Amino acid sequence: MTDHPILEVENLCTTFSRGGTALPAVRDVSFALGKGQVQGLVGESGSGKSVTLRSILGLARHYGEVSGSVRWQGQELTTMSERQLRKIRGREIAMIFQEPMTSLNPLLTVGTQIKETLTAHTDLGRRARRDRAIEMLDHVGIPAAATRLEEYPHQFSGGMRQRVMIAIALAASPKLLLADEPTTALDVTIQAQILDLILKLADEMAMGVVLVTHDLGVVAQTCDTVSVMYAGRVVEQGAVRQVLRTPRHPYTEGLMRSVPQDVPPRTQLYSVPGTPPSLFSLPQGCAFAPRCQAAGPACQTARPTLQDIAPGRQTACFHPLPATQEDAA
Amino acid sequence: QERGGTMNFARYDGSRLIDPIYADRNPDIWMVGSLFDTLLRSSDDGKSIVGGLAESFEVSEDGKTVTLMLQSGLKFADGSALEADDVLFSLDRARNGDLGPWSGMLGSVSDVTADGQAITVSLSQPDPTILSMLATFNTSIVNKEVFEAAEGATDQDKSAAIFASASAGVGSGAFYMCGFEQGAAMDFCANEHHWEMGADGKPLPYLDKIHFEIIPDDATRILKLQAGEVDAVEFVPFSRVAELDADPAINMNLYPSTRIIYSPINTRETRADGSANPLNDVRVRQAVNYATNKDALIGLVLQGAGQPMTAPLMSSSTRLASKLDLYSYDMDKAMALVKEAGIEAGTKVTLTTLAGSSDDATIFAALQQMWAPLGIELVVEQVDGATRGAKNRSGEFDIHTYGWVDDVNDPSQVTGWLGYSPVRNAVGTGWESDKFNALFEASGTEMDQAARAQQYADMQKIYADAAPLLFMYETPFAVAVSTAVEGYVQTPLGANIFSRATVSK
Amino acid sequence: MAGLQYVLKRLALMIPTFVLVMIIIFLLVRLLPGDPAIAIAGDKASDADLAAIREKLGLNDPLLVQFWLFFTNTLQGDLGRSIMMRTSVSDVIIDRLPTTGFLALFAVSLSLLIAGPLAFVAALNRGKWPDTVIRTVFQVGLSMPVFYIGLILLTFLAAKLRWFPVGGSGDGFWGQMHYLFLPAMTVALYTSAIIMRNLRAAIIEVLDAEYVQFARAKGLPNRLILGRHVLRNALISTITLLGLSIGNLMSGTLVTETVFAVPGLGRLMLEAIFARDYPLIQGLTLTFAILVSIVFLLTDLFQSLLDPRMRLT
Amino acid sequence: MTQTVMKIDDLHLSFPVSRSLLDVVQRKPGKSVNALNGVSLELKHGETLGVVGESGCGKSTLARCIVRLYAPTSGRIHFEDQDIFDAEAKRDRSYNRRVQMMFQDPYSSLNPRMSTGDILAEALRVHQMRPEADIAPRVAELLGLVRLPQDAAEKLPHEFSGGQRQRIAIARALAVEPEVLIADELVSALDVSVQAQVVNLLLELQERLQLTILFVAHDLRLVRHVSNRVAVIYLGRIVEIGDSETLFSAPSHPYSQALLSAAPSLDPDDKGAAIQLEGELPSPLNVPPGCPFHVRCRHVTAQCRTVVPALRTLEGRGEVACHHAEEINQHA
Amino acid sequence: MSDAVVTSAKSSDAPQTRVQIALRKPGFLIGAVIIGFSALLALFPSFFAPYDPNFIDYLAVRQPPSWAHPFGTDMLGRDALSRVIHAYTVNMQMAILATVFALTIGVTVGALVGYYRGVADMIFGRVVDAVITFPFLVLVIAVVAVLGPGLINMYIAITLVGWVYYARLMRAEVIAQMGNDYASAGIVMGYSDRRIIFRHLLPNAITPVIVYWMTDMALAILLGSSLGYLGLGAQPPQAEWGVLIAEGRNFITTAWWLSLMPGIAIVITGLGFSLIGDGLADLLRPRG
Ligand SMILES: Nc1ncnc2c1ncn2[C@@H]1O[C@H](COP(=O)(O)OP(=O)(O)OP(=O)(O)O)[C@@H](O)[C@H]1O
Ligand SMILES: Nc1ncnc2c1ncn2[C@@H]1O[C@H](COP(=O)(O)OP(=O)(O)OP(=O)(O)O)[C@@H](O)[C@H]1O
Ligand SMILES: [Mg+2]
Ligand SMILES: [Mg+2]
Ligand code: NI
Repeated sequence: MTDHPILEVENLCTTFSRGGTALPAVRDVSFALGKGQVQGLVGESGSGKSVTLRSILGLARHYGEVSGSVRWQGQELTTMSERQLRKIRGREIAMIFQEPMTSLNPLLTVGTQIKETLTAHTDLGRRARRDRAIEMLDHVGIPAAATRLEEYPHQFSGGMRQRVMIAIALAASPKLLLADEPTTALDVTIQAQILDLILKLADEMAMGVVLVTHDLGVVAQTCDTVSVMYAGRVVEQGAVRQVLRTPRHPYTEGLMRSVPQDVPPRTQLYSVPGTPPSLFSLPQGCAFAPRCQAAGPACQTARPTLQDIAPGRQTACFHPLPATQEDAA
Repeated sequence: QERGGTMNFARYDGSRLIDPIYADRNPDIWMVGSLFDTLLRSSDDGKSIVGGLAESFEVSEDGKTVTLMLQSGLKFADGSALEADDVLFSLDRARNGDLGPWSGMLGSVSDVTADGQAITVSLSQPDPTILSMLATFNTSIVNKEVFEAAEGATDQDKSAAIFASASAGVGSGAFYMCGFEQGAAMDFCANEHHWEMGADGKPLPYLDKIHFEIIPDDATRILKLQAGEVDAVEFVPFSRVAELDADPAINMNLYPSTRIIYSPINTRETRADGSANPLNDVRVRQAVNYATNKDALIGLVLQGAGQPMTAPLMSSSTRLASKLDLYSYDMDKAMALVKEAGIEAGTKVTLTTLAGSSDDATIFAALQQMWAPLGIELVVEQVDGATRGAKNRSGEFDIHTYGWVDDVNDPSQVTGWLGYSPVRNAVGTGWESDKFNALFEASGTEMDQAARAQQYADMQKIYADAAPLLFMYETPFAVAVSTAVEGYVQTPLGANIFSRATVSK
Repeated sequence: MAGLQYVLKRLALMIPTFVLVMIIIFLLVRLLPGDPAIAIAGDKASDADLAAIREKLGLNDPLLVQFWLFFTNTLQGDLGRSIMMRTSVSDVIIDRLPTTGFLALFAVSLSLLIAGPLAFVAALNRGKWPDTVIRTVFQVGLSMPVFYIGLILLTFLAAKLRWFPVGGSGDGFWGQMHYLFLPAMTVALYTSAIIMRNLRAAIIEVLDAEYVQFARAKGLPNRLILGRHVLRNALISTITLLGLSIGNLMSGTLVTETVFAVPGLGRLMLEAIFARDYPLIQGLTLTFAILVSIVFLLTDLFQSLLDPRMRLT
Repeated sequence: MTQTVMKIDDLHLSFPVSRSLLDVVQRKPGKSVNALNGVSLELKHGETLGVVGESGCGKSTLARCIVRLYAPTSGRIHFEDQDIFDAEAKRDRSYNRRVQMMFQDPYSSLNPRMSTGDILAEALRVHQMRPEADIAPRVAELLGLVRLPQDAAEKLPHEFSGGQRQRIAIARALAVEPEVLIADELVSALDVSVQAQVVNLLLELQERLQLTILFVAHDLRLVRHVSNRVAVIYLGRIVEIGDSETLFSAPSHPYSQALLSAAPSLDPDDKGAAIQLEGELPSPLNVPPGCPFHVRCRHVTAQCRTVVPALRTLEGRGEVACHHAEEINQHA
Repeated sequence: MSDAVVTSAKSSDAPQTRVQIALRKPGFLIGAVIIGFSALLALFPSFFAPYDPNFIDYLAVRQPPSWAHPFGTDMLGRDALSRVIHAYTVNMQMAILATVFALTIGVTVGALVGYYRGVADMIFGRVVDAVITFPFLVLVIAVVAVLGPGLINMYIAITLVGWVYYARLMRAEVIAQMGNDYASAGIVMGYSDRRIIFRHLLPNAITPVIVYWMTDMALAILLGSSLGYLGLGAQPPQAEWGVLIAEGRNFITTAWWLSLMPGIAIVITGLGFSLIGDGLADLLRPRG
């Protein structure tokens, strides 16, 4: 990579407390992202993907403990005051939430919700804000944008709401987009439209994107790099092609194999044995050890850290799977 | 005498219709005298009859004619003349059986005629009460012209219309009504044309205006006086009398009254539900009367501001009242009587009380404890006024609390009410004595004062022995006024007299 | 027009409710022990007098006939004559309505003024001491009998400190404000406790809502987040509650008006019940029912104004 | 795989949108959501029929009709030649025993206040599947069948993960020894690896117990993996139905084609093949006339706008409801 | 078999029982202590009360608090403390008897109506409207007046009116619960309606009703007190807080202890019920 990264996340930890016990939702997550780069974040439900995004933007501190460092173009976000953060949120870093149905205020028109971002972050006049809002809706493919500005979220379908959120997120031309499963609620045909849109915009505006999903297909089709999370930790990260083709962490491999692809129909599928651990009682060693066939005694007691195993490729495992030719290349 | 000013008066209940013949509730009756005049009046001590609108009066030898002479130059509050015509109209109205509830009190009147200022009332039979009747609110004189000109088809409608209009004209009393808000407030303004003169030689009243406010809650009413928002408060609970008496800014007045508090006892053989009635036995009734420590009751309920009943049928301030030793507390006698009557321990007797009345609650609690040694287990039944009235009529009670204030300055009204069985079964007790009834009927035409007094003495003796009531106590009217107020009185009959009242500023 | 249609629909639904209200109160009133004739003529009246009065009032007719008369007359706007007031029921009610209306509105406004800001403080400090203090204080307000609160306020603020008049209703807007402050406060102490509870819960819920997080993520100023996003949404459920508690508020005025000597409908209702004034009880009940229904309608309309999802199309 | 167990015939179902009283008085026609617009299907003994389609196309509605949770507006469902909506058949609870359904949401489909053991025992008791004494062993057996540890019987649903809950739901369905299983997005809420576990279990049980399964899902890969035959639904209509392998390797209906091509490939280099669809899914409140897909179809002609295409057999393929199926597939 | 080892989810986070969790909340604990102690006072008033609450001493009326009479004596010379304690029996009884039948009826009707909807629901809707458009107190007063004053009749009156509020709440909650698939699952399993309503829906829907019940108990005491003030509730000489306050209110300046002490008792008990209610809301919520 030649560019200097715009976002550097280092040892990000977020802990919630529930009923007196600490809940380590995110542990030591580190990654960096360059201009116009699309970084994927995968992992099963509850592995801490959404919390990672919210911690980056300083939203998680309202209900949890955040530590570590998030540097946005050199500025440290974790220690920044709420007031200063407000200048960055929406203007430089925008976020799309996972749930399109509940993330828009049901009482305000779509227009108002787009325009309030513009009011907060630009010095556009009244008319200009309206024009910009129409332009954004057009951009995300909502027909008859001018009239739809006056409508309320409940008059939009799920897919359209998701697009409205994208319009809001992109309204102030941010340099980084945090997209939390922007397509899970949608159908495949609509999903394709939206991913296309995000990619196009990332390209045009040289915008960095962190894309959370648990659909490996989506990662394969959209991301440049990917991090795989398990129980709040990144277990493997690197370029998409390498990670998906030759996973080095047993969990990544298990995920890839679970997908019913290239297996004879109606035969037994591979599945990672066991169930994900509860965050309340993580095993002492590697969190994946109880489910791992390759686990040795070391895995039960010590926790592997994320190690460089190849240029731009890291994994957290004492017994990584063997590399193949292609990977080394 | 200082003239002018407004007196603010807090009442416990409001007037609904102040008309001589339709006034039937005390808050109405007691205000009639301020707006209307009668031909005659009770003297200040209440013992004799003096002139009112009529400057002189005379009863014929045979007792069947009353001749009265109207004062000259009388005017109604609107300035129009008060003439014999108005008197005839008013008296005819008062004795019209189709109209008000009081017409029966003038049952003996057969005709009323006028000759100039002279009014002749002819009677079908001698009536010892007739002069008192002509001094009673229901024979007040109303303005015929104004009345007939009022809107409405019936007499009642006209009366209501006049009342609602709140204007001068219909009466000749010291005040006329100049403002009315149903159930909330009422204003009386001075009648400049009033005939009675004050100490300064000018017409009464001294006040310009009285403003009445209705505040049903006792505590609030008193707070209003303490806060200086009103000048006078009626119906002060006796439990507060001592406290207000101690307040230097307040004069606590206890006006003598004809009010008695008693409890009718159901004397019927069986109760309404068919079971045997222990109170049917006169000994039991006497026993409970003996077992009731009236002084203690007076101490608890009235904080001492009252006295035990001494005349069985009336308050001691009523004319012809006897002064008896009416069942003073004597537990031994009471025990002996119940024993004799064979009352078993645990006999249940119900006391019906007025819901929400703390006096009644106190009476009940006290009686329960007092009667327990007799083997009587007193239980309570709380009802509201309307239900209590219905129960009294139907006889569905054992004992219930009741009270009385005379409307007429004569013992016949209360005696008829309490003892004469053709009138409502002797306050609903079902008690009936032929001897008593005969005496009462005879006294109705007895013109000889001494003979009549004897009849009353006899009736009271009979009644006291039969004890159809739990005889309790007499209470004064408790009115607290600010020290600025002088000259206000409440008569033993309850009437509020404002004509000589003043408020210093 | 959708709005009009909605109103019409609500009005249509109110018809069976009113008929039911009329049946209930008609029967209830007639089941009351005690005879209105005695209430009119007094304990001293003779039995013959009572019979005549009953006949005149039509109390001897079969119930069905009486009900039909009541029903048809009511439809024609004739509520009959009050037995104890001797005037038309509608006149009496119209006379008293403004006072009670003012008291109710005043009480509601006070409740909102008290509960609103405090609910915000409590919700934003959830679980911390301001929250605990506020909730406990309101809980005390919720558990005090109305007549007792009233009396304490009267004794200390009115009689002792003389800040407010002890009783009555005052004239003109400011006069009413002055006179009715304590009674309104008494009612408001209770209602505001209920509103506070609900609003606090609603705000807490809304603060956790995704769209509020999203508003934060948009970098909006705090004031805009709390005002535009949080408050409006939290108000929706609170408004329903406010509408529902209007019935309770009316109950509150019953006792409050008696304690504070306010000549309003609540006190009149108590008097009417005790005087067995059938037409007046019926008229007042209908008035209450209409008032409450209007409030329901208004809260619904207001809600649909606030909440586009409720607007029928 | 020849005997037809269930036959669905021209099933229509519309949910009335709640009408105001005024509308009723004015006799305005009520609006309705047309969730099913003439679905005909046959379920063969022992097969797995996959049902795919976009969200809101009526998949769940169809499933719920089959288990009599919804009554259709018109059309019939025959189970072993018995119309299940017959008044008489409705009283017969054995249908509810023989045809079981499992729901999408693992969190709400189990009563949160009943332990797993109670849930299973209740099913056994109500249908008197076993004498009272044998109920406990049978519960244990069922838990084993779906590979839950024995101590699971005492636990409440919230103590289980999503995948385990779905297995409890499967166990509950199996408790009453049904013949047909309706799986409405049984695994959609689960993660891929857990998905695989549950699907494996289902496949295995089907083999063992000779179950007939209707498998509703929107994950095309998964449907392809488990189904013998697949039906593609669009706006409450079946637009294509046929053998799973054939349909997935060569979809015939333009909508099926778009659907399959939109599924992102796992191979990062396999980009850009997706057929882009124009426009939004029309609302079931007002289904367009003619072919429901015509507003988004690239091959639309005048005929498509007016005439509803019938489902017809295409040579070498399954059945397709498209006027232009032949031409489209020639070029393909 | 690749998925042979399936362990149940680790549940080491839930060794605590619900009660333990609830007791950790200070609010609930305080509430439980208050109500527990109140119940003791209610059950054994004579054990705690120093005097006979109804014994009248003409000679010792309205005495200020002293060691002999910690709350003073009332206007009949009765010991105020003993009366406040004996009132616990009536007032706690009020809290329960005035609400428990309304609760039972309301829950049953609400559950049935919520489950079946249809015509019954329409009629129910009108009844609810009619009842809530009445001021609650008016209706209760009217019913008490019809039946005659007294505690039993007061309970009947409050029940006649109060069940509607429970039913409304229950109906809404049952309808909400019907949105959960476990209700549909019951139908699909071929269970009888009765089983689905009472075994499945009811236990899940009842939590808010129970919480409301707790506040309603506090309200019942208040309502009973208001009725006592109007003379429609407890009958003398039975001590009851509302009556005690009403009796004492005339002496608020001269013998303040007469109304203050029962006032404090009402507030504390009301507080206790609400605190328990808040705690129960957490306690009864199904987890996960
Ligand atoms: N506000 C919160 N308070 C307490 N715990 C939380 C909170 N938000 C999330 N968690 C917990 O943190 C963990 C990680 O949650 P997160 O939402 O990041 O998962 P995710 O990877 O986004 O999953 P999904 O794919 O389901 O969206 C979960 O166990 C979740 O229960
Ligand atoms: N009970 C109902 N009342 C009204 N409309 C309903 C009801 N159930 C479903 N619908 C509507 O019917 C249509 C079909 O719904 P259905 O749930 O069958 O879709 P689906 O294909 O299962 O979608 P998904 O993939 O999201 O589960 C939708 O428009 C839905 O809104
Ligand atoms: Mg997430
Ligand atoms: Mg579905
Ligand atoms: Ni670099």
